[in-house]
Amino acid sequence: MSDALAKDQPIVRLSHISKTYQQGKVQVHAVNDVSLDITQGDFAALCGPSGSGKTSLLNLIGGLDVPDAGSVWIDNVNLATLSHAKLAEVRKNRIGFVFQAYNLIPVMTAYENAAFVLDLQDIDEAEKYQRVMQVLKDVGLEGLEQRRPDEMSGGQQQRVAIARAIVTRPAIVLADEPTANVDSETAKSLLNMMAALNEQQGITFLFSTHDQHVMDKAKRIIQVHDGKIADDERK
Amino acid sequence: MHILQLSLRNTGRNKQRTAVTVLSMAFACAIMILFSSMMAGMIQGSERQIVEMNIGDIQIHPQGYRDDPDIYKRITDTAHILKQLAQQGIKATPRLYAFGLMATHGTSSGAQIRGIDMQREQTVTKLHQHVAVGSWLDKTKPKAVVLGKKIAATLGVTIGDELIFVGQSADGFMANDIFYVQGILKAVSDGIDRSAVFIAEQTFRELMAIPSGTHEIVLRRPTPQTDLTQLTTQVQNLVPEYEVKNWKKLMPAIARLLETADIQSLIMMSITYIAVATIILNAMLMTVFERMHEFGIMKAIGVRPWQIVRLIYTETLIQTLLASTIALIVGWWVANYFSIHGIDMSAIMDGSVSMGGLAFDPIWYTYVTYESLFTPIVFLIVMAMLAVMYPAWKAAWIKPIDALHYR
Amino acid sequence: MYFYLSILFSLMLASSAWAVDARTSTILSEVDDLWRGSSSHAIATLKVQTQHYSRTMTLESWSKGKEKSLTKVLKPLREKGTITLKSGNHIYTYLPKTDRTIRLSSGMMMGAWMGSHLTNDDLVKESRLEDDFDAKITFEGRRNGQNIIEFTLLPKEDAAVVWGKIVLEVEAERHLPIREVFYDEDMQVSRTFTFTGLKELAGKIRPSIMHIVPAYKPDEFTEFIFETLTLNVPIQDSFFNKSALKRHQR
Amino acid sequence: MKLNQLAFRNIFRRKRRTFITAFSVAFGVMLSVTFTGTGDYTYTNMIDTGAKMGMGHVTIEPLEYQNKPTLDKRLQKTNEILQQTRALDAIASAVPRIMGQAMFASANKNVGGAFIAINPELESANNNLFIKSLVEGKMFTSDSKRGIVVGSKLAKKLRLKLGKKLVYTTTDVHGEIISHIARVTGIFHAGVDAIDGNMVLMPLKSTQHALGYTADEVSLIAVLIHDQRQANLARDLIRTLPSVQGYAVLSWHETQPDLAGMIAMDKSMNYISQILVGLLIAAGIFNTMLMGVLERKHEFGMMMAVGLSPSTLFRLVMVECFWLALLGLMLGIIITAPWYYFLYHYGIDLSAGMGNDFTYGGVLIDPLFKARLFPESIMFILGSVFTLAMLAGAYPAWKAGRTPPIESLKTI
Repeated sequence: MSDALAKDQPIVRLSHISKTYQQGKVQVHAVNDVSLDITQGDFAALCGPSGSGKTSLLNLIGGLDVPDAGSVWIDNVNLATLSHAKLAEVRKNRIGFVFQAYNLIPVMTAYENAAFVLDLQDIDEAEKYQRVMQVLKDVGLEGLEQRRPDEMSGGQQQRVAIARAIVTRPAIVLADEPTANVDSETAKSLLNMMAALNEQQGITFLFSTHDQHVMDKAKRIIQVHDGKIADDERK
Repeated sequence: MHILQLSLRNTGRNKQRTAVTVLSMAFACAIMILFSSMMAGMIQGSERQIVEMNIGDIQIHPQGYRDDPDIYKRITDTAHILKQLAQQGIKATPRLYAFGLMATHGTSSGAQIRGIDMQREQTVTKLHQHVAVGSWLDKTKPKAVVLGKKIAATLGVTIGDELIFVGQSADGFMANDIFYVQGILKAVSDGIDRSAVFIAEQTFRELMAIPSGTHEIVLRRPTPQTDLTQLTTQVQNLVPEYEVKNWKKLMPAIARLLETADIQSLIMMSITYIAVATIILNAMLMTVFERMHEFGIMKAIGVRPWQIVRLIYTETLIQTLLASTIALIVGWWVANYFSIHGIDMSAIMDGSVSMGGLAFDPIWYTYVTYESLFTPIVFLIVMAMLAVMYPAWKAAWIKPIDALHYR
Repeated sequence: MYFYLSILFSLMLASSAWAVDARTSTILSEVDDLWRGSSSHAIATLKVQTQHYSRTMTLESWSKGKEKSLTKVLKPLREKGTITLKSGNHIYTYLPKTDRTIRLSSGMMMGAWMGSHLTNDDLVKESRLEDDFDAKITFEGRRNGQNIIEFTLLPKEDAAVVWGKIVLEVEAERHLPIREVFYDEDMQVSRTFTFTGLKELAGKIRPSIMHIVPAYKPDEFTEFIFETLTLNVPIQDSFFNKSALKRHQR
Repeated sequence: MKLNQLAFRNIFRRKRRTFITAFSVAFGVMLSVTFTGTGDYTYTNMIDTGAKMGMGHVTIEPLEYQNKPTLDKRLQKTNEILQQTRALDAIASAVPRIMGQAMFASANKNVGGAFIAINPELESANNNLFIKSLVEGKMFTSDSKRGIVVGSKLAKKLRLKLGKKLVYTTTDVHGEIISHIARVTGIFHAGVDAIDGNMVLMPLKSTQHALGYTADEVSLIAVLIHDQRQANLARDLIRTLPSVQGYAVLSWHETQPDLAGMIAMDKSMNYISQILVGLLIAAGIFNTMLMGVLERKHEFGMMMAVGLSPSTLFRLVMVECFWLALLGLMLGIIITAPWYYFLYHYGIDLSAGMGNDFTYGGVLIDPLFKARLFPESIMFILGSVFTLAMLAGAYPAWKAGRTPPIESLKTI
């Protein structure tokens, strides 16, 4: 699907977006006039101390939140113009999400969790099976398809989450501190896996992280500070 | 940090959860207040209607009169008794009874004529407000009579028609006179409907040759709160030589009927209370289990089990008190509204209704008593305290590690 | 209220139509005939004594056959002019005070008659005694210094009477009634009629006083005293018309 | 994966919540069954008892008899009417009766009262309350000339025993005063003074004879139907019969307005109670459902983040609510069945502890707190509790769909 797009055409374009939260009596400028493009094949990391606005940025990109000012474009569509249902469509078809933890549906098996979004897309049963099994194999979960989240380790759960995020072949996978809740060994292997997916399948990733390993692996590092982009560097 | 302070903060922190818990408890409790008031209103209203209509709270009769209503059995010192009752703030009215024949245009019917003290009667019963057609007796028309509904139909008379009474007066002579129909009552009770003919006391005395004495003195409690049994004893002591009976003894079937209704409502109430209990239990279980993680952290940082129990209990108490206050205000307001305006049931029932021969009003009033207000409140608090026992125990003694992973 | 004295007196007892042996029949017929002819006119005094009052009335009455009678109150003044008419099964009362005539309903039949110890129903019922009872002689000989014959009247199976039996004593010689006792179904005395005051009435010696004592109130009584009696007087049937009631008012 | 399956798993995973919600629903079923069941039982009982006291569910009577029931008014084609009436499906029985006022006298006393003349061959404990409450002696036969069955209180007043005689005085068809003798064959005790002290039963044939009626004349025909709720229908049906033209056909609502009024009053009370109880149940379900949704905010947020639309989420919660409600109904049936069985067969004796002199004897007011449900009522209860549960679930479901995913995710 990305073949049709020029290499430098942005999948995500942020244009002067700002977001302020009211936390108790204090106003927090979580995102402050940020403009940013993410292009096909990026393996980018949003880095910065906690509270710098990384998660807010991800939420805004994913259409989970609406900016106070500026606009978010995904595939040249302005999210502000979309209804709740359309927004859900965009998330379902174009974006994959990976969260820190607790991000699987507890009542579903690994297979079902990975297949969940495909279910929503009404994909043909045989094709779904084939794709899900392939993806689970890709993330190294072969043989664990029938495990429930509470029967798997944190790393395994995170692999399922990644599988779920990429099985729809989204334009971009947004991952909020994907390695924050796992030990460093697991983090390393998760990262290697994602890097391989990026290399081999050309899946675009955008992480938020303050993990040095992740930053080392990233092909593009975007430094965030007090809701602003301090530095944007491609390796 | 003081436990009360902590509980208050916890309660205030998750406003949505607190609101759902408190409101659902308050709602259940307010409904129970309304329900109790309605039940009390039904019982009390029925009683009041029975008493107000004709029989009064207490009746004084000569010994044996009720078994064998003989015109010679009379209360001789009526004026004295009335005076004494008045001194105690009790309203009372004397009555006279006799049987005879009422005839008109070829039809006749046995009748019970009732001599009424118009002035006093109005202070004791509401008969005068229960006239269907025509009007109640008045002083200027000594020959006027007011008839029961059915006897009027039997005789086929309407307002202004002539009626002839024939009977035997107290001196053995024939009592007879012409009367005019002044009013016809609505349904009151079977006996009155079928045979009662009301006439002025003085007319009765002249007709029946009874210059003094009465057959019955009917009295009303000074206030609805006055204890009936106690008052009965009090009146009995006042007139030891006469038979003193309250309405429950005079109309045991109706009294029982009301008692039955009371028990029935009790059964209904207990079932409903169980429903309320599940709501409370539910709310409490939810609130505590939802926060198990939080309690796990508290345990992990060294809070002792009993402190957690105390914390949960304090929080529960705060919530139930909040709920009680809301329930009390809302429940009271609604119940009080209906106690003034009544619930009009005439849409479902048409006209006046009689039950066991007694007429009832189709408007149903609630009756707010201390019991109907506070029983639900006390129940709410007790239930909440009981309901939170299990989750509190669970929270207090859970292993912190389990609590942290508690889902 | 209504007073058909002659009928009361005669039919209380018997009639000629008894389906019994000849002697019983004859004596009872004689007793029956004592106060009755084809028609009658009488003036009588009624005394009633109860726990609560005692009163005396003077009554004038006419009768014709069994079914027609008319009674008018002469004294006291308070009730003067009150007329009772019995015609067949209908009973009417004319009330001078109200100037109205009332027909009594079946419901009033059990009411006390004139404040006495008889009910209205007694007066109507007695006219049917002959159909309702079987009579036989149950005693003959001396009792209380008198030669008497005692008849026992037992109600027939179908008879609409409440009594268990009626016992009648008559003088053996003159066949004049002495006493009539009514028993209830348990054969307890219910009331006693005593006949005294022998004197010449309508040309013959007859008892002129009937004294009634209810068994449950022995201190009370009702008493009839014949002042005058004329039998077989000519009276028109129209005399007993309901429409004629007002006319009798003087 | 279908919503259904997902909902199912959620229900099974959260057993406590499921149990509590289902229990709320189940309690709703139990409460409704108790309220409706006792209502259905009491009203049917009262109406049937009332009907068996003389007038039937439907009465065929002369015009104006209702207002002035005198003995000169009578039906004249009794047999024809009976035949045509009995041919109707809804009718359980149709019996001819004469009802009137009379004076009753023994040697001891006399009292006024009322009689019902019946044909004992046509009547039994099933359609005649007095036969059912016979305590001494037996019913007279249909050919009996003098048999009479009297109320216990009347017997006491007149000092009557079995075999004793009684003279009744009444007015015949021509308005003449007549007197007849009767002998007591039985005594009934219905438990209501007004009835026991006033009523007697007499044989129809001999009463017709005594009153001067022909064998084809009676005061009224009392019709009992299988289901009291069909009274008005049955009445309308009977009205169309050719033989009843010129007569009045009335249902018990019209012949016993007092009873109808009382039932109406009680019913309205019951309705109000049920509304309140319904509110309580709804509150309980609403509470659990809402709590359940609030508790799962995070899960829902995550689902929405991966593309579940608000409407799908609403459907998911509603489907869960549907299964919860269904489960609740099943649980309700399970817990209500023994309770209903108990109420149906035994009931709670309300007269207990209320003194021994308390004898209702099954007339008008039953001292038992019993329940009996009409099949329609069962469907109605299940239907309405279910609807209530779904309605109570709707807000939380809507709320789940409405919560912005970011809000949900924050509540970690």
